[in-house]
Amino acid sequence: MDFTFSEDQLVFCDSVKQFLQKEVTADSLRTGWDSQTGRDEALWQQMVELGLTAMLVPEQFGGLGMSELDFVLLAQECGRVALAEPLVETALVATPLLACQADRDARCATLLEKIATGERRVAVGHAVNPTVSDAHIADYLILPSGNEIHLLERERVSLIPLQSVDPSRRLFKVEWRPEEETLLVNGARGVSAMAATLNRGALGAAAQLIGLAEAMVDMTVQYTTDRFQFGRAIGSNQALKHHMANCAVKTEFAKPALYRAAYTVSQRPVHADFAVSHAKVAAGEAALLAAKNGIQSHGAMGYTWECNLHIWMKRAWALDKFWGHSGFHKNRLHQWLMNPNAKIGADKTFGEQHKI
Amino acid sequence: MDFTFSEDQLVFCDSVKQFLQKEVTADSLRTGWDSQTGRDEALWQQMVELGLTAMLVPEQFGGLGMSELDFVLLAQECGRVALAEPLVETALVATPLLACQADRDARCATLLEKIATGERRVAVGHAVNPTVSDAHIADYLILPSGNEIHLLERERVSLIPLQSVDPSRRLFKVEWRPEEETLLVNGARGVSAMAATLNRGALGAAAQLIGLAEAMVDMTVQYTTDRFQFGRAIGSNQALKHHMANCAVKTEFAKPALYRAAYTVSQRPVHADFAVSHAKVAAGEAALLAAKNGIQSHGAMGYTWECNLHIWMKRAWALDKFWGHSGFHKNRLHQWLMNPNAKIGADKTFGEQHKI
Amino acid sequence: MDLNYTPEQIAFRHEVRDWLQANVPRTALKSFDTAEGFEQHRQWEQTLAQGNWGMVTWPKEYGGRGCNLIEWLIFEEEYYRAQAPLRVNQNGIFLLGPTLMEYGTPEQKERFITKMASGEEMWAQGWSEPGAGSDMAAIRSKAVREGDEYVLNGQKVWSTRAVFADWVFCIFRTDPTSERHHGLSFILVPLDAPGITVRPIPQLNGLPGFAEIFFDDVRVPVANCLGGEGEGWNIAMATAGFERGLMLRSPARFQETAKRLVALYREHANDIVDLSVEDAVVKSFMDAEAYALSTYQTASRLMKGGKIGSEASVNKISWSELDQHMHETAMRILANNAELLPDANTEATVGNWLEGFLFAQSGPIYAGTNEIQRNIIAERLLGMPRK
Amino acid sequence: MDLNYTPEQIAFRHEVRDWLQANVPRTALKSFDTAEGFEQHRQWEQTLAQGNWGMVTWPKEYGGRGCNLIEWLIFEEEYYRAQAPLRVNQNGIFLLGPTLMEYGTPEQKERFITKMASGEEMWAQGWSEPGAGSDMAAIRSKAVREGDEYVLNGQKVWSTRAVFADWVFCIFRTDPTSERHHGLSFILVPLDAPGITVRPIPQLNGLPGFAEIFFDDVRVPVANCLGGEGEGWNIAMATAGFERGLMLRSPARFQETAKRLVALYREHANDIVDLSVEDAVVKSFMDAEAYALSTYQTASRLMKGGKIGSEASVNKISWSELDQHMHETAMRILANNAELLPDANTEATVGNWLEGFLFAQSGPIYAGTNEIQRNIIAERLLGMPRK
Repeated sequence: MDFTFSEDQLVFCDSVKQFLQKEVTADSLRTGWDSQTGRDEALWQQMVELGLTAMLVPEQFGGLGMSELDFVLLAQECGRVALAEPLVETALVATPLLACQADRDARCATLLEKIATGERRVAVGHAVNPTVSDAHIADYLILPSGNEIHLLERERVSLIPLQSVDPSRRLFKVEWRPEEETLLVNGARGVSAMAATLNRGALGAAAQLIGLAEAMVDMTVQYTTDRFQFGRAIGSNQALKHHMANCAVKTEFAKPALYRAAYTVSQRPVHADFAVSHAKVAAGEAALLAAKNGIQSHGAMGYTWECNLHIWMKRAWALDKFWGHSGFHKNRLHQWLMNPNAKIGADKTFGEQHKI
Repeated sequence: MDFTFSEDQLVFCDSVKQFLQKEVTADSLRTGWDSQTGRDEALWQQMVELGLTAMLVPEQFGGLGMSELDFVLLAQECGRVALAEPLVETALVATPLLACQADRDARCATLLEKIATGERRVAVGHAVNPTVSDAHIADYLILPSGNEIHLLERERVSLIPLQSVDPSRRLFKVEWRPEEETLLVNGARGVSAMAATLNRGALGAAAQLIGLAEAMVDMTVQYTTDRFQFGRAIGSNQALKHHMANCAVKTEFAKPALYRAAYTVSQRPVHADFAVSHAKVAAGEAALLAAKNGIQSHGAMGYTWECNLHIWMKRAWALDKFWGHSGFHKNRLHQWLMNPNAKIGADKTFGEQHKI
Repeated sequence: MDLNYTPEQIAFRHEVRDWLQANVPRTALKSFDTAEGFEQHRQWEQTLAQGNWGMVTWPKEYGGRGCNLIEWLIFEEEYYRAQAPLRVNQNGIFLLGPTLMEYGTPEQKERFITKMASGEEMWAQGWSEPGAGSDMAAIRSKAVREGDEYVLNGQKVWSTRAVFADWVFCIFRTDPTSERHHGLSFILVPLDAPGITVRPIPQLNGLPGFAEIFFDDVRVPVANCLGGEGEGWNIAMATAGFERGLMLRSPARFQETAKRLVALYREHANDIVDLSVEDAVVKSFMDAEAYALSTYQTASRLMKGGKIGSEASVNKISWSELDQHMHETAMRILANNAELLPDANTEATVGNWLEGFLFAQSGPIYAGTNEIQRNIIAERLLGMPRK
Repeated sequence: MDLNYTPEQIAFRHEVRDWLQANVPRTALKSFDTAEGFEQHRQWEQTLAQGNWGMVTWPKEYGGRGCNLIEWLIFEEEYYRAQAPLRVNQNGIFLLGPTLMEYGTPEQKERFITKMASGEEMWAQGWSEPGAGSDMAAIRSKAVREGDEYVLNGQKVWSTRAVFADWVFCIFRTDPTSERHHGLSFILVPLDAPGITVRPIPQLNGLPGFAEIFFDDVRVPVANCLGGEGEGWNIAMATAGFERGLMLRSPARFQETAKRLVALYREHANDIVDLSVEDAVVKSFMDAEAYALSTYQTASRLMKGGKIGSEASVNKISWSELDQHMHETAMRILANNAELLPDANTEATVGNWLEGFLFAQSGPIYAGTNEIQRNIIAERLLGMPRK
């Protein structure tokens, strides 16, 4: 029993953090809003060179063969900088799905290799999401249809853009037809792949939500320290201190839930529903509270387009609802708690009993 | 349209308030805890002399022929002093039920006359309450059985005392058998009398809860003003100010809901469900918050038996659940809102549409 | 207490309803934070004025109907029920108008109230300055008297409607040696005066709901000073009193939102898995009702000669947190469609809920943050120690 | 990261479970705030000590087992799972014990730790004074040195367990000229010493969970001073660190409450009309899990050489508000039976929920109010400005 990350994991996360903090700024995000794709090709290539797209690609396909647990801290850092590029969706959500089918389907093997080298990008649809994000820059789309999962070149689908409140997000309704040649997996395997994809999607969103929450708290603490009113820093008011302390409490207790979810997804994926739903709900609450208390503590400034806070707030509002909103995940927890066979209690925190 | 109390109502309330503040103190309440009945015969007689038990007795039976609206402010004052005597149950809950049947049933007429003069007391049972309060000092009990309401001398029932967290409350499980000669009303009239009784019970509890809430805020403001720590009054801390301000907001918005409920019960009783449930929920929330923020602001002192705060807290905890707990009343509101014929909207605040 | 409307009140309600039914534009106007929408709303103000419905509580001489507060509430109920356009000139008609009537000279009343009422002149509000948001007394913008004119220099910020409005009312420091709330004056300034630069400030939704205004040797006649030189603080407090008071946050607005929320909830009732949404909807409805009831109570009291006290702060907290709560609840019901903009290319459009959600974020902040309102309640209503 | 227990840890869990199964009293003990219950609990402490289960993290020489923190967590999980009695000597074993081991002289360790461990001597805590609750540095009780003795005068309040305990640890001002946190000393006092008066303070449930202690020329040997004269503040801070830290608020306690709450909810599922209760139950369970996970994380970190930081304040807020929330939820489920005392003459007894609800009221207050904890988080963890 050891609930800590390894030195290697922490050091790697730190280097990625430094990279992201340097390359992804509020200014660079704003630049993206006005560009055609909203995405930065050069930045993507830098991430590829750091090995980020290869992390969860199995070694036999030229990847690093790492796990969701290895990636979760990085996903948190993606949230911290409000990264617009679909790194989490590609590396954490799509890649393991392809890897699962790679020994049965040559298309997956090829695609995995090219994801690792940055030559191909994949977008993922799922029944819980009404839209597919970043479909416009994907070479391939993974799309569900009943119990089937299909893999299609982007040319085979038609994309209807939808505008999100978050100008960094690029969302699409996808019109397409399943065909025999596009089928990737079906039946029970399809169902289970879809369930695992949902869990990874929710895990990735939860990790980003915590990064977003921490970033909003940091920028609010900074603002309220610098801003003077009635002759003193507004952050010296107890009401604002308590707003921020409440955010910190939420975030601090969402993090271990997130890390348990990442561990469970990587080690016992079929028992991960409970842990993932817990993490997604807790992370969403932490991020929504940080947004609410953040704008409140900023005062009128927080309500403006020029203050950077809204970039993070809007991402938080969106990701809280993506890959299963709070109600969806609380309902999964509730179903499980109502099951008379659910093993709960002080001695049951770790183990295989967390199956919904 | 005039949403104010009359000068007469306010003046009478004020005189009763002064009487209660003088006669009912934390010390007198504590004395009651150790007495056999927990009730003060002399105090009851004083209230009788002030006409309080006669208020809702029709004039033809020697009463003042007043309405629930006339009584609601007094019920609030009973809460403010945490009165232990069953004045609200007698005057507001039992009396109108008897008055309704008085032209058909001579027992009621006699009883009403003796309630007005203080010679008889009545306790009321209802399906929403698991116990009957103050049955031990009642001469008669009004008890429900299916669609029937019965009126019994106390000698005909057997009382099993139950202890409440609030040492002022005297609760009893009643064992009894309905008989033909004890029947007061049945059928549709019984159902409607029972429904009206529930609304009056909830109204009386709501009024007391608001009085309790205001009293707890007052004593907490006083305590935090007098108590110094780190060289200044603890009430100068913004966190404690906001605790109290939150209580004030809740109470201020529960009051108009209470008064609307009292008006509706007295003027359009068959349409009062919605208004009463709103008042009960809002008053309960105000009182629970005042208890929670009150003890928190008192610190360790608030947790002691010798600090008077707990007298009010415990009454609030009990009355919040009596005559229909919050969930019960919210459910009534919900049922009504889900009714596609429910008339809601800005122009519907007043009127006969509030029928559940 | 009598919670029945009089026959006259009922007749008045029908008159309002009929007029609105005949006159409210069939298609929603564009946002008044766009140039096109602003002119549409100005047009609507003129339509209202032509029917004498611009400001029903005003005296007849200013185009009003001399309505009492209950009638005003009835008017507002019908107005929101009819989904009539928002009031673009609210700074004028709700804030400055009543202030002018109380403190203006006869000339000022004639010059300003009529054009405000007719919809000809739109007003912006200019109180805050950089470094003086909640702390309104920290004002540094100066007005120096030269003959019959003031020469204005300085900067205002968070000026609502200033991007498209015609006039702005501001506070300037007329006594350069003064401090805090002394030596201030309340001055009316045409926004097309030479030396004025207006820099739009886009808000969360990208539209410029407010602006910065820079004053560079702007000259206005001393006759534009309202309430006497050096009286600025008192006049501003009176105006802010109106702002926080009854008029601006009509309960009808929140009741109609609650009604739409109930409808949204009923519509989605079968696919809502998060059962606590029920509680949030019931709470929304109760709180909107309570706010309406409280307003009727206050209106009744005022009509009997009472005064507005610290209800203002209680109200501010109540409506702003109610509005936020209702929109958060709507977002939860709309779930993963909630993030989509209303003009999105889809049938799953979320109507105006997202726009309302963004706007609701400002409620607990503007017109005195809710933290400050809670301080006021604790100190003034409850009497807790200041320090 | 490895979230599997080792075979040794699993074996340890079984050993604990077996011993508890064989030894936990079959009928619940009376409250340790009664004389009879106190002695029952003392007995239980002696039973624990005889099995070497009194304090598993202590070194073997003091009757412990030298367990690491993960093993401690496993022990606690089994302890609460077995519904074993509360620890009446918690002031001793969780607070004073570790402090003695770190700061005590060899003689002090020998004299005090063994009898504490054996259940022979029960400890009360005596820090607060009237006028010095949250502000612990405002202490006025004095210890004047006369030869080999201190003469103690003054008054302590909120002394938990002091009514029935044998000893109390206190802070006294040994330097009469000192102010605030200077010149204080940490002194151990037998509660049967001449000159001591203990006045019980009944709490919400009517039982004397704490007391006032009056010192009137009480004499104790200077050898009873822990950590050196004038070092009282540092020692007290170290002890308070333990208090707010891991040991006292075992996550297992809250997980078992959450489990009972889920059972209560399932049992009443058919008669619950307030659907937001579902949300409250799910939240309770999640929060109890999160607290456990967070503790495992901290324990893992400490075992790799980390230090406890401001987690202490975050934890304090978390467990106390969780406990309050769980009991409020139980009260809502029990509805109008919630007010009935557990010994009430009825089958509709509410078990221990009401008692737990009353106790939960103290959580956000004691060991530093949650307001103070939030200040600490804001200032120390987040770095917000103090003034």
